[in-house]
This record gives sequence, C-alpha cells and structure tokens, in this order.
Amino acid sequence: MKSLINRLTEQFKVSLEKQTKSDLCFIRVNKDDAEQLIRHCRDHESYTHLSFLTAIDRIEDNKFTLTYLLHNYQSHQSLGVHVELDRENPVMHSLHRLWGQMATYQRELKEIYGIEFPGSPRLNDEFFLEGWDQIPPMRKEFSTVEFCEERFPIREGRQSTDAKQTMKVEIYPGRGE
Amino acid sequence: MEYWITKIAYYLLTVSIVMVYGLLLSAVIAKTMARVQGRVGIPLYQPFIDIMKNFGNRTAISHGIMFYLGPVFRLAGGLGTLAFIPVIYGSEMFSNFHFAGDILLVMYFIFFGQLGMALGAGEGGHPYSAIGIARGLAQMTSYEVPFALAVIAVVVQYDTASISQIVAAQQGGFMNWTVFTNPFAVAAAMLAFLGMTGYAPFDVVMAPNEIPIGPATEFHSSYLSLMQINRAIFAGAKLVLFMNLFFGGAGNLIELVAKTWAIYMIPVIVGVAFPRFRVEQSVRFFLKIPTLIGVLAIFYVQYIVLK
Amino acid sequence: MVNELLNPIIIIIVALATGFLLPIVDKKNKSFTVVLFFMALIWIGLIALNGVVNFSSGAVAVEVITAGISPPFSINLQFGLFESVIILATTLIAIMTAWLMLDQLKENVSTLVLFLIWVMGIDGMIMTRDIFNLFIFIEITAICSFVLTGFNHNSNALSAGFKAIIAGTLASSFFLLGVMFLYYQTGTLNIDDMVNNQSLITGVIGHAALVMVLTGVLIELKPYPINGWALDVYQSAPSGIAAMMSVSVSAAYLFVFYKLLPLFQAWVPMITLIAGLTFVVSNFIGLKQTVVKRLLGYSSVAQIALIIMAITLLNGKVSVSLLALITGGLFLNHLLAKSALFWLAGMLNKTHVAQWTNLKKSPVVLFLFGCLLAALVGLPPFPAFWAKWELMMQLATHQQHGWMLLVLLGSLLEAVYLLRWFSGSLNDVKDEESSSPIRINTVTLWLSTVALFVSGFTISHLMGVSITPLFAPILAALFLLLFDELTGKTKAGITCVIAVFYSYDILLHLTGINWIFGLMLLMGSCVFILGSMYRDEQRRGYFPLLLLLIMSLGTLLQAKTSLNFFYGWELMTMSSYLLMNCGKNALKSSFIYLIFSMGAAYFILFAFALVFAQTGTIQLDAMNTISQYQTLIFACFMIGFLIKLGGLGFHVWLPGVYSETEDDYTAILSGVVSKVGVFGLLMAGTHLGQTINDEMVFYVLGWLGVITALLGALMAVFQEDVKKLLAYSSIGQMGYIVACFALMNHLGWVTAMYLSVNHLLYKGLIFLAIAGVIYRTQTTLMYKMGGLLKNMPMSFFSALIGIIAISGVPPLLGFGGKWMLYNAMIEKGWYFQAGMAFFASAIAFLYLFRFIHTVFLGQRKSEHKELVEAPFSLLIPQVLLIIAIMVFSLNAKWLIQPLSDAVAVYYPSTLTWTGTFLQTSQGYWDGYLVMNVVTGVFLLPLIILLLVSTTTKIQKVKQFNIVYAAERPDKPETTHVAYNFYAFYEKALGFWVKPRATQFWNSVAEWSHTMGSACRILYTGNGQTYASLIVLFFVIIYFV
Amino acid sequence: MKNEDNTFANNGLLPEEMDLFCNARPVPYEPYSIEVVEKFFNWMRANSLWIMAFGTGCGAIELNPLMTSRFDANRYGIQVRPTPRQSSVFVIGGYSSVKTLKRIIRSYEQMQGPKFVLALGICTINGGMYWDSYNTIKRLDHYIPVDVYITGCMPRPEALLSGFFELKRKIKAGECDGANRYVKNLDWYKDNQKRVIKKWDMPDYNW
Amino acid sequence: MVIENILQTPLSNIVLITGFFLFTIGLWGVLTHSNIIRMIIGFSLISTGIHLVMISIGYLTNKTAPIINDEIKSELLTSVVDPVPSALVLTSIVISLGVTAVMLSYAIQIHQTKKTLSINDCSEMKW
Repeated sequence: MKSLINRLTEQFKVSLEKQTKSDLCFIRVNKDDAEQLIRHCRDHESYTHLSFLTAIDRIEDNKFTLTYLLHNYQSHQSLGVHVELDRENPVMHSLHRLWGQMATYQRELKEIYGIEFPGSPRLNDEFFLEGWDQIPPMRKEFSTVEFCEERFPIREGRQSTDAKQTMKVEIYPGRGE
Repeated sequence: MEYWITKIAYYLLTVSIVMVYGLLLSAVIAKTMARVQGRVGIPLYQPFIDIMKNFGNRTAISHGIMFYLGPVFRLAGGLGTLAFIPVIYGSEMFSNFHFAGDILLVMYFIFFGQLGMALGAGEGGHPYSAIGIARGLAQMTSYEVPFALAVIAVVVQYDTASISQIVAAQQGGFMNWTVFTNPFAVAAAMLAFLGMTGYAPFDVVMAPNEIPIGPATEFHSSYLSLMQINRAIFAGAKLVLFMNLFFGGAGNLIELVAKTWAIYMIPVIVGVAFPRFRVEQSVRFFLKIPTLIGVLAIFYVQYIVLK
Repeated sequence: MVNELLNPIIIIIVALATGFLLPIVDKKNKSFTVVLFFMALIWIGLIALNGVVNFSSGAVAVEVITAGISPPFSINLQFGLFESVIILATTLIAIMTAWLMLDQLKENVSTLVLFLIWVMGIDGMIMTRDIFNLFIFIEITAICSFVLTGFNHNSNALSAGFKAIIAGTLASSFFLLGVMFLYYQTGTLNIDDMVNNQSLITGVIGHAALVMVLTGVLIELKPYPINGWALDVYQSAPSGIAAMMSVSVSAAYLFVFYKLLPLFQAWVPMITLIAGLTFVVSNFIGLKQTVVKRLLGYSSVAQIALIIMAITLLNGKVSVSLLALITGGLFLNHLLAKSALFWLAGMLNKTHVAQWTNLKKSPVVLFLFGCLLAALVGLPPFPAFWAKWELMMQLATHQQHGWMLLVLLGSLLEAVYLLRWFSGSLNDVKDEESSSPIRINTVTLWLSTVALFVSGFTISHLMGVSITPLFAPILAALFLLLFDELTGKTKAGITCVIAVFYSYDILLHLTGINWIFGLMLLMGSCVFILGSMYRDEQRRGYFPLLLLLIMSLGTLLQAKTSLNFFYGWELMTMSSYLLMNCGKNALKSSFIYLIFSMGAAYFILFAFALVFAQTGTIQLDAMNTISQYQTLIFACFMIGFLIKLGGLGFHVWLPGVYSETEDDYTAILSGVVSKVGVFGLLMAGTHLGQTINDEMVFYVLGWLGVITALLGALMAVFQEDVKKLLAYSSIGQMGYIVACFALMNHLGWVTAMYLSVNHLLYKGLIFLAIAGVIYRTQTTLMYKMGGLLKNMPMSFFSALIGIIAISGVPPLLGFGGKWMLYNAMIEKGWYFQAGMAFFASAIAFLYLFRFIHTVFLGQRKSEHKELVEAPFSLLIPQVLLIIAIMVFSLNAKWLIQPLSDAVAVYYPSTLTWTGTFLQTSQGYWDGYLVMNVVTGVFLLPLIILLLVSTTTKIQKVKQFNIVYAAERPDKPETTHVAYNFYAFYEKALGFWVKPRATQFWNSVAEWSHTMGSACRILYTGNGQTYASLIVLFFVIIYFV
Repeated sequence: MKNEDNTFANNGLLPEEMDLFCNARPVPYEPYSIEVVEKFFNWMRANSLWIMAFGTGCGAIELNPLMTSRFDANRYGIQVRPTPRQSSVFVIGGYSSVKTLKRIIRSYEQMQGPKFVLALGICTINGGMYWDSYNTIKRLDHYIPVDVYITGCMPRPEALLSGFFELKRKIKAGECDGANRYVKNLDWYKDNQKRVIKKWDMPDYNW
Repeated sequence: MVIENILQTPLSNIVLITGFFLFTIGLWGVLTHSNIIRMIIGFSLISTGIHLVMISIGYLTNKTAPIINDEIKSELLTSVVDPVPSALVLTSIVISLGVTAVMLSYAIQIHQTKKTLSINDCSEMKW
C-alpha cells in the first residue's frame, strides 16, 4: 500500500489521509484531479472494481466528502478516495464513463444529498423517493421529526423510551456501569 | 317434444351430479395433497363455499361484452363437452346427447370453451392473460397429438367413432378394456391427459408465481364462479371420456366414481412429484415420447390387433 | 397491265430503278426523294399483298424465269404463298421502320438507297431458287446490313459492324465454296434440281460442300456460340436497323434455311441440337442481361432457334400447313413483337433495363409494352400461344419428350427476363428524369399490337377453335377499359352487374362439379366485388382486369377441351398478376407469383401434350382413355395445380403476394383464385383418376397435403403481418384440401369441395374484415393494432365467426369439414395423416387466437381512439358471407348434398342421411342437433350469470383498469402483448419452418444466373475470337 | 376533484391518458335484503378468506409459515390468490413507506367487495420504530379502512391466526364493512392519501 | 521427283491447290493478325483463293474454250470447258470488291473514331 501511495504522490497531488487496515487506506485528492487519479488507479494499478460511492455530510465544516471506494482483485486491497465539495454548491464531475454503475450512485447522491453531477445519465430521475418536495432528506439540516409531525397524522398515546436507558434498566439490569 | 324435455331434464341431472362429483374430487385431491404434506387440509365442502362466496361478491367490473361472455363460453364448453359424452353405459338417463355426434365432435368441442375464454381474457386487456392463453394453446397443440393418435387407434380398433359403441365393444370382462387390448394407445392418451389437466409439470399456463394465474387474472366474482364450476364439470367430462375410451366405461355410478377417481389420481401423483416445465420443454416432450407411443399404438392396432 | 405491274420480278426492278433514280431526284427535290422511296416500298408491299390474296385463294405459285432460258441455266424466282406472306411482313416492317427512322435515313440519300437495296436483297433471298443467285442476294443484304449498322458512326456500332463483317464474310466464303463444290458434283445451281439430284453429292467433296453451305447459312441464323457478333450488332445498331435485322433478315435466312433443308437431312439431328442449345443458352444468358437491346437480341436469337427447332423436329412429320401454322405463328409473333419492342427501345432511348421505370404514368405505352411482352412470352391470345400449344402437341405426338422439356425450360427462362423487365417498368421511382409521362409516336406500336391481336385471332381460327368464349373476356375487359374515367365505385357497380349476368349465363351451361365451382367462384367473386366499393380512388385498370379475371374463370369452368382450359388458365394467371400490381409494392412478390405460375402452366401444358399424344384429341372427356404415362401426366398436373394452390415447396410466392396486394383483392385471391387450383385438381382427378393403378402418387400427394397443412399453420403462427398470417393460413387450408383430394374416394372429394366452399366463405370473410381494419389503421402489422373491438364491433364479429369456422369448433360449418376429413382419412386407412391433420388444426388455434387477440382485443392504441367501423360497402359482403356460414352451419345438408351428388358421378356415395343426421362408415354427426345443444348449453350459464348480476353492482371499466402487479400500465404499446407472440413456440418448433423452400428457390435462381454467366464466357467481344469460333464450328460440324 | 356528473377529475393523469382509465365514483353496496341470506353469505365469506398475495413489508415473511404444515391456515379456508380481483383479505405486512402505500391503495381499490384489511405489526398502528422516518406512514387507518390490527414486532403466526379468527368473527357478525366505509368517506381518505403521496400519477380511484 | 509429280498433275489441280493454299493463308492472316488492315488483306486472300478454286472446278484438261453457238454439235459440248464457273467468278470478284470496300471504309471510320486499328480495341461490348 505504501508503495502505491508513493507512486500516486509522484504523479498526482494526493495526500494520505489514513490507513485503517493493512489492505485499506484513504487518500484525499482535489475534485479536479479525482477523475484522472481514479482512472489511473483503474487502468494502471488494477483497482478495477468500484465498491461504492457515498457522501458524508460534514455540516460543521460546511463540506460534503465524497468517498469512492476502489478495490483491487489481485492484491485484495481497497483504496478510498476522498473528495471534498463545498456544501453550498456541491458539484462534482460525473465519473459514469469509468464505471457504468457510477451513474446509479450519483443518481442516489443527487436525490438524497442534492449533489450535482453534470452530465450523468438520468441524474434527475427519481431514485427511490416518489414525488419528494422537500430539501434532500439526508442533509443534516433536514429535520425528520418536524417533517413527520407536519406530514403524517400521528396516533396519540405513543410512548418513546431512551434505548440506552431501557437496555440498562429493563433488559440487562446490573450490567455495565 | 316430451322426449326432448325428458332428455334435457336427464341432462341437467347428469350435469349436477358431475359438477358435485367434480368439486368433491378437487376437494379430495387438495385434502390428499395436504395429508401428504402433513397438513389437515381444506374441508371437503370448501370448493362449494368458494364458489358461493364468489357468487355472493357484491361488486364486479366488466371490460366489455366479450369479457362478460368469456366465462359463459367457458362453461358452455364444459357443459357441451359433457353433453356429447354418454356417461354411463346402457343408461338412458345418463346418455346425454351423445347421438348428436361422435368422438370427433367431443374432441373439437373441447376447444369451444378455450376459445371463448381466450376471447374474454383477451378483452380484459391484461398482458398476463394473453401470455397465459398463448402458453395454454401452445401446450394444447402438442398434447393433442398423442391424444389424437390414441383416439384414432381406438376408432380403428373398434371400427367406429361412436363413443357408446366404443364402450359397448369393451364390455364383457376387464380384459376387453382398451387399456389391455391396446396399452400403447392408453399410455399415449394418459400422457396427454397429464397435459390436459394442467397439473405440474405442465402448469405453466397458470404459473401462479410467474404470471399471477394466467388467463383468469382479471376474472372475479360470478365470472370466477362460473369458471370454477366449469373446472369441475370439464374435469368430470374429460374423465368420463377417458374412462369410456380406454377403461371400459361405467355400468353404474359406483363404477364411474371408482374409475374416474383412479384415472384422476395419475396426474395428481405425477403433479406432486415434479417441478414445472417451460412451455417449449413441454411442447417438445409431448412431441417426442408420447407421440411415438401414439404411433406405436396405431401400428399395434393395424398389424397386431386387427390381424 | 396491273398484273404486269404486280409481277414479282418488279420487286427487284423497282428497287434497283428507284435506287438509281433517288440520287438524281435528290439533287432536285429532297422531299420528293422521300416520297419516291416510300412509293417504291409500298409498291413492293402491294405486290406481296396481291400475292397473298391470290395464293391464299388457291392460285398456283408463280415461277419467274429470267434471261429466257429455263432453269437450271437461268436464274429463276419462285413466288408462292409463303414467299408472298414473308415478303409482305418484312416489307411492312421495313416501311414502318423507315417511317420511324426517316429523320436519320433522309440525311443522306445513299442511306435511303441502301435501305431500299437491303429490302430488295431480303426479298430476293426469299424468292430466288438459284443457289448462286442466293449467294448474291445474301451478299447484297449483308453489305447493306454492314453499312447501315455503322451509318451513324457510333463507336460501338462500328466495332459491332466490323465484327459482323468478319463473320458475314467468313460465312459467305464458306457458302460460296460449298456452292461451287455442289455445282461441281451436281452440275446445276438450281436448288430444286440439286435436291432432286442429291444422290450425286457424294464423297469427301460432297460432304465438305454441304457442311460449308450449312455453316454459311447457320452463321447467319446466329446459333450459339457463333453469334457474339450478332448480339453486338443488335445492341449497337440503330434500333430500326436492329429491328429489321432481328426480324426481316432473320425471316429471309429462315426461309433460305427451309429451302435448303432437304439437302441437309443427315444433319437434322445436329441442327436441332444446336438450335436447342441456342434456345436454352441464349435464354440463360438473357437472365444476366441488363442492356435492353442486347436483351432483345438474346430473345431474338432464342426465338429464331426455337423456330429452327420446330422446323427440324417436325419437318416431314406433320403436314406442311400445320408446320406453317406453328412456325408461322411463332415467327409472326416474333416479327411483330420484337420489331415493335426494338422501336420502342429506340424511341424511349433507355439503354438499361433498370431505367425502365414509372411506365404507370404513361398507361398507353404501358399497355402496348405489356401486350408486346405478353406476345413474346407466349401468353394468350397472341399467336405464339397457339403456336406453342400446337408445337407441344405435335412434339408429344412424335415422342420428342426431351425436346419438349427443353422448349419449356427455355420458354420459362425467357419469360423470366422479359417479365422481369415488365415488372421493373411498373416500379414507381422518384426521380425527375423518368417520372414525367412519355411522349412518343405510338402509331407503329399500335399497328403491331393490333396486328398481333388479329393474327392471334386468325391463327386460333385456323386451328378451328371456337372463338367466342375465348375472346369474350378480353373484349369485355377492353370494353370496360373504355369507361376507365368513371369513379371507382361506379366501375365496381358496373363490373358487378356484368359479372352477375355473366355468371348467370355461365351457370346455366354447367353441370356437376363444374357447376358447383362455378357457383362458388363466380358468385364469390361477385360478392367480393361489392366489397371493392369501399375505396374512393379511381383505381385505373383495376376493374377491367377484375372482369377479365372473372370471365377467364368462366372460360376455365366451361372448358370442354384442354386448349380452352389452358387458355383460361393462362388468362387467369395473367389477369391475376396484373391485378396484384394495382397494389402498392407488390412488384417483387407478384413477379415471383408470375414466374411460378408460368412454371405451373408449362407443367400443365406438358401434361396436356402427353395426353394429346395418346388420344389425338384435345377433348377433355377423352383423357380417361390414355394407357401410358398416366402417373407422369398426373404428377405434372399435380405440380402445376399445386403451384397455384401454394402447396409446400411452391408456396414461396404466396405470402408476399397476399400481404402486398390490395386488401379487397386479397380476399378474391384467397377466396376465389386459389380455388381454381382445386378445380384443376378435380379436373385432373375426374379425368385421370380412374386410369391410374399406382396408388403411390396419391399417397405422396396425401402426405404432401397434410405436411403443407401442418407447416402452413406453423408458419402462420410466427407472422407479424396480419395478411401474411392469413396467407400462410390459406396455405395450410389448401393442404387439407389437397390431402382430401388425394384420398380419391367419394368422401375425400366431397370433403375437398366442402373445405373449398368453407375456405371461400370464412377466409373471404376474414380478409374482408381485415381489409376494413387495414383501411382504417393504415398498417398491416398486428402489433400496431389492438383493442379495435371497441371501434369496429362488426368487423370483430365477422372475424370471430371466421375464426370459429376456420378452427373447426362446433357448431359452425368448419367442424363439418374437419369431421369429414378425419372420417375420410380413417376410412381410407390414412391414420398418421389424420393425426398430422389434427396437429395442424390444433396449431391453427395458435394463429387464430393471435390474430383476433392482437388486432381486436387487448389494449387499444391511443391513436386509434377515433377510428370508426369499416366502410359500409365492406360490411355488406361480410354480412352475406356470415349469413351463408350460418345457414350452412344450421343445415349442413344443403351444402353437402349437392357436393355429394356431384361426386357420386365418379365414386359411389358413402354418406347416408337421415334427416339432418349424417353418417359415414365410422362416425355420425347431426349438425342441427349440435347447434341446438350448443345454444342450450350457452344459454344456461348466461342466464345464471345474468341472474346473479342483478344482485351485483357491475362497473364498466376502461382498458387500463387492470391488475398490473400494483403498478399502473405505462402505455398501451407496452401493455399490449403482440410482438413475437409465440416466442416460446418458435423456440420449441421454429426449426421446422426455417425458410428452406425460399432458400432452395433462391439457389435455383442463383444457379440459373451463374449458368448464364458461365455460358457467356465465350463472348469475349473480340472479332477474332468469333472468327475462330466460326472456324471451329465448321470443323466440328465437318467431323461430327 | 369532482366533475359535475359526480365523476373524478383525475387531475393526476396526463390529458392523453384520461380516456384510458375509468373515472366513475364507486358506490357503497347494500347487504342482501333478506337477513338470512346475508348471514349465510357472511358465513361463507368468513370461511373462504382469500388473501391477496402482496407482501407489503417485512411482515409478509410471517405469511409463509402460516401456510405450511405447522400452522396450515388452509384448513380455515384461508388461501392465497395472486390477483387482487379475486382476493378478499388484504394483509398489510408491517411498515408501509409512502411509495408502498400508493401500491397498497391501488391494489385495495382493485379488490372486489366485500373486502377486509388485516393490519400486521405495530408499524401500521402508530409507526412503531419508524415513528420519525420521513418516508413511512404512521397510521394506516388514515389511508384505508382497517378491520383488524395485530400488534407486535413481529407478531408470530399464532398471533396472525388469532387475528384471522377475530376477522372471521367480525365478518360473521356483519361488522366488517370496511369497503363501504372507504367508499362513503372516500373524499376524506383521498385527501389523506394525496397529502402524503405527492406524485399522484394515477386516476383518483383505481377500478 | 516432287517437281516431276507437280509437273505431271493437271493444271486445274495446281490452281485448286494454290486456291486452297491462298484461302488457308488468308484465314491464318485473319485469325492471327489483330491489325484491321491486315485482316482485310487476309479476307482478300481468302476471296482470291476461292476464286481460284472456282475456276479450277470449271477447267477441264485438254478442253477448249466454251464458245458455243448453234453450229457446234451437241456432242462437242462435252469437249469444252464449263463456262458457268468462270461467269460466276466475275460476279464473285465484284462482290468481294464491294465487301473489301466496305471493310476499308469501316477501317477508316474506326481509325477516325477510335484512333486505333487493332481489332482488340473493338471489344467494348461483349456480354
């Protein structure tokens, strides 16, 4: 993994973020260099498989972090590529030409985070929501409880208990602190 | 005139008996299968309840005149098929209108209901209906071949196409039954019967997990009741036909019940033991071994029985 | 004085004198030159005409002797009937050619002179009886030909001309040498003396001499392979000159050949062989030809070879008058048609066959062109038809079976390329150059066409054929053509009225099977014509042809002689072909139909000829006295009629034709025209059935029938095009009929006829119903339709009755057919055939359901929302047909009894009736009772349902209110199951119906074309090669 | 929502689709006028419960063991039909997302009356563990009438069976008129449905 | 020896053989030379050869010229040379002259339009 990172840093502006396991590490790259880097990994470093693409809403940093997880079937190593996007104007280059299934991930991210991928096929089609008329639901500023109260009639008399408390007190009394 | 009124009355009686018998038969089969699976199974009166319940449904929809008439055609097919088959040998009461036509008439009248049903289901506009009918017809074309060969063999053997005369020729001891005089013909016909009844492995027409239930997808309420009644009558008519052609007919009701029961068990047993064929598989199946047996049956009649 | 002026010698004097005068006159007055020129030609023509008039009334041939000495020491000319006729014909062609080419000819007076001298040379060749004199005339003709070929200095023509000179000079050298040796041995130059002293021609010298003369003459008759030069000339010479070469010069040489033939008795087989080879090979090469004039060249070469064959095969065996009839008919036909075609080619100035398009825009030209080609192909009523018929009869009488086959093969090939040319000319191509109407002077073409009609009429008269029934259809059609300006509906009405009266008249004269078929075909046609009123277009030419078709059916039904039968058959083929081309893009498929029909006709002709050879008469009733070749004759008939029916292997024309022709005409094709094949089968069966002891042929036919039924049905299952589906269904239905016919017993034939009637009723009904649907939806693809029941309930009802009847489900009449079919087969012992028929009828359910479901049921397309019921005039015939179906279903006896009686003449009846109860040896059936029982069992559940429905709230819903796995349907297009409906069935059994027949016929076509290209390798285009071939030819003849 | 002739306006459909769907309003059905007959039919309805084979949520997994040898619901006249046209009982299998709700409504409306709804699991009652999910409805009875609730997460097949018995009892007693209730209060139900189903691309009533 | 034999053969035979010889040479020329002019020469040779042959057929050794009038007795007719071939030759020569003329004019025309005299260049049409 080390040598890979070294090789990559020679060619691209990347920085090692962390190596969580011997066969998994994450690197960070600029949004504009991402496509080149990932293409390089796919074509020259045998990271031929796209495990997933997902996003992390870091509302405190006002950023989205995209994670492309690539996998190398020969060495059984995975490489995570982090790309940071501005949260106010989240736009990322569409990488659907690298892997066909990328378009689906991008569609999903568009729907639930509102991240734009210009040029991605069927990007604006509904993914799993039908007729969603609010801000994207996975963004942290979206409050589900408020939404539910406003949208769904709720039956009276429902009681909610704190799960941690219940575990401690009712289910496993006497264990833990 | 009086003669005809009596005829019609007798016929209606036969129909009622066959219907009740057919429904009971299906319940018994379901019960049997449940017992095989270690279940209690439905009560014997369940089919009657189902039919009545469907009649008692308070709402219904109609897609058009052919949709409305489809089940009518279907039941008319079953009733008509039964009408042209003498049920009990030598009995005036159960001879129906068999003097209107011979075995060929019965073989073609079987199609009447299917055609009408196909039209009704077609007007329903449901794609699965069309697919189910297409499959059913396709399968039918192939199992009719061994059946037709078997019937031809029988007709040649007894030198008559009249069902009552075929039965008459088989009287006088069970060794005179076609099943013993021409086992090939019976083998071919029974294989065809597997396809006719639509149990597994030839149940791709209904294919409940695949195309809900094929042609009947859109039918409900009273339509469905008519179709269920037809299922009973039609099954009964086919059983009687097979019994007449191949198993010496029946001299009384008890013999009728015993024989048809035995015949019906064959597809049931096969059905519980086999998975489902695809359409093209079943088409090819019927055109191979069963057809070959049918050919053998004719050779057997021509060169052994009649020599 | 008048007699003096009409003396044949004047022909030569006039020509020579005018030839001298012309240049002198030309100096003074140009226009008078032309007048003088034509006066000379007309004078020659008048002399010939006078001769024809005199000699045909029995005058003795005139012997003209020159120089006052008697032959052999002087030149003598003979002027008899043959000579005068040929001279008249050639001169007429010359006059017309000169008139057409006047602009080119009169530019230089010497061309006029040459032309005149050319005509004189031709006439001299015809008349002279002196062999050296003959040589001189040959040389005069040849030199004129050479010069006229190249007179417009066209580069191609110059090359061709020089090649012609090489060949011509070699020919004349051989001829001259031969003549000298003959003179050396016989001491005479007079042909008659030479023939009389043939014994003097002996030894090597005599042999060589004869071979030389023969070679000389043959080269000019252009046999394969020494005719490359001639084809070049045909292609490149000015059209008029080519026309003259092709007909007039050839006429002269043919006559020369005929005059000299007694000298070459030893070579007759070889000449026949060469001619036969030429005939077939030229036609093979013609297949590959794309240049119009060269195509005509090949056709010319072939026609001349055919005439030579006729002469050599029949000379001395049949009477001179009969030989004259045959060769004269063939030649007159060639002369008139070929010259006119050359003129037409010259006038239109379209070099390649592919350029002949859009002729529909100029109907007059198209009509003339069609007549001329039909004449060349040998279709009735033109002379070649009669001549070919007589030729076949005579060849068969003299046991020349191989040659018969050769002639038929060659004729078929010729028909292929000529009709392909015609077919192409009907093509509508969008391009400015060819789409404007053609403006040409058609007078000469009209003259030729009329002359062809008249001569056809005359020849048939000479053959002693009763003319009225034969020419009535054509005259009626021509009559109706006069009213072509009226609206389509009016014309349909007129046609219908005429057809009804005609049918009524015909039916009075028919009995037995013919009567039944008459009723069926003629009445059926009348009903279908009613349907033709649904269209608003004018439909030019459609109704005259329809009338022609119907009346030709009448001719066929009335036929007492094989000639009448064949005539009607050909007329029907032709008219049905032309009717097909009233459709939009039926060209390709209808052409295939035509070729197959021509093939069928030739099989039938062959069979009739074989019959004639044994009975010596063309009476159909005499056919059952034949004692040999019965099976072969029967097989030929079968093949011929099976092609018409679309039997397996010969069915390739059928689907395309049915799907591409006009929708109302398809009903006629399927309902009526295909029944003619059945009628033919029964005709052959009634007359020949008793004579055949070998059951094998029927057995084969029976199997063929049921296999056709099976595969036809199976093919229908996989069609997307509704008309193709019905077409294949028709093939399948015809299969049953053929199988029943092959049973050769009472029940079988009754069934065959019963099925024919049924097929007419229900297939006609379905085709009419679908015609309305196509008219409204503007498509024939089933998956583009769907759910039309809501818009067109009446059409749906027709289709429903139709499919119930076809499928054979009781209680409609289709079941009767099926029931009798199985009874008949089991009675005969054809168990497996019966099983297969059952399989086929089960498969029929597949396509019938597909048809009715994908068109009328299922989901309606949004664009079809506004459609309304089919036009009223289409519904009327449907109602009539439904009534007929219902009546015959209710009481089958009304239909079966007459059929049974008609067949009972030939076979004892095995059907017994007790009221409506019908019994055969095995089974029984009571149609009336069945109908009642079915009504009863239908009413029973209906009443139950209605009763129950009173307590239920039934909501009528729309097409998308279906259970769709909890989704809603997206579009009707994606919800309607229609496309590739039986994919799984195709997976299971599709391999049975791979298009093998199409592949086979394609490879036959491919092979024929390859054959053509192989044969033309010898034509290198190099004059020296041709010269070498000539020398080689001489050597081979010498040593053989 | 309504046209003048008391038909649905079907605003959710495209103009060209209007003709493809029926826009009639359902009307409530009356019981048989003779009480014995009605009772008789109710008895048969109770003994011939045809379940609609549509697993709408995780609870559908409990339906399978119900039909097996161990529980054998078959003996009570309960059987599964694959098409809503022929079914009389709709078992809502637990939580239902908005997207599924749309399909539930559609299938429910396609069933022929009398028809019964058996709601399975706590989620159908008050949302259960999905109480704050933005995509799950909290109360099923706001959208379709429910005859019997079976609570639990998940209820076992035994609970299911007892639910069926309760249903049978209610049917026999003539208390199950959910279908009529739905039709009578159709406007209220439709309002509720349309409030959560924002993409209403179907007719107002799915015949 | 050979010369003797030749000298002993009748004159007509020599002419005959010469005629055939010329005919063959002409044919050879026609078939082997592709130049049109040469071919024409070949044809001329052929016709000359034929003319010689024709004359030789009419010539009878030791017979006199065929000048016949009424005074010569009929039996004398056998002792004269056959006059017919000689007459025919004249016609034939005229005709061959005509043919040659046509051929030459063709040669001129071909040369003018195609700028060639080779027969091989005249094969633009063949099939």
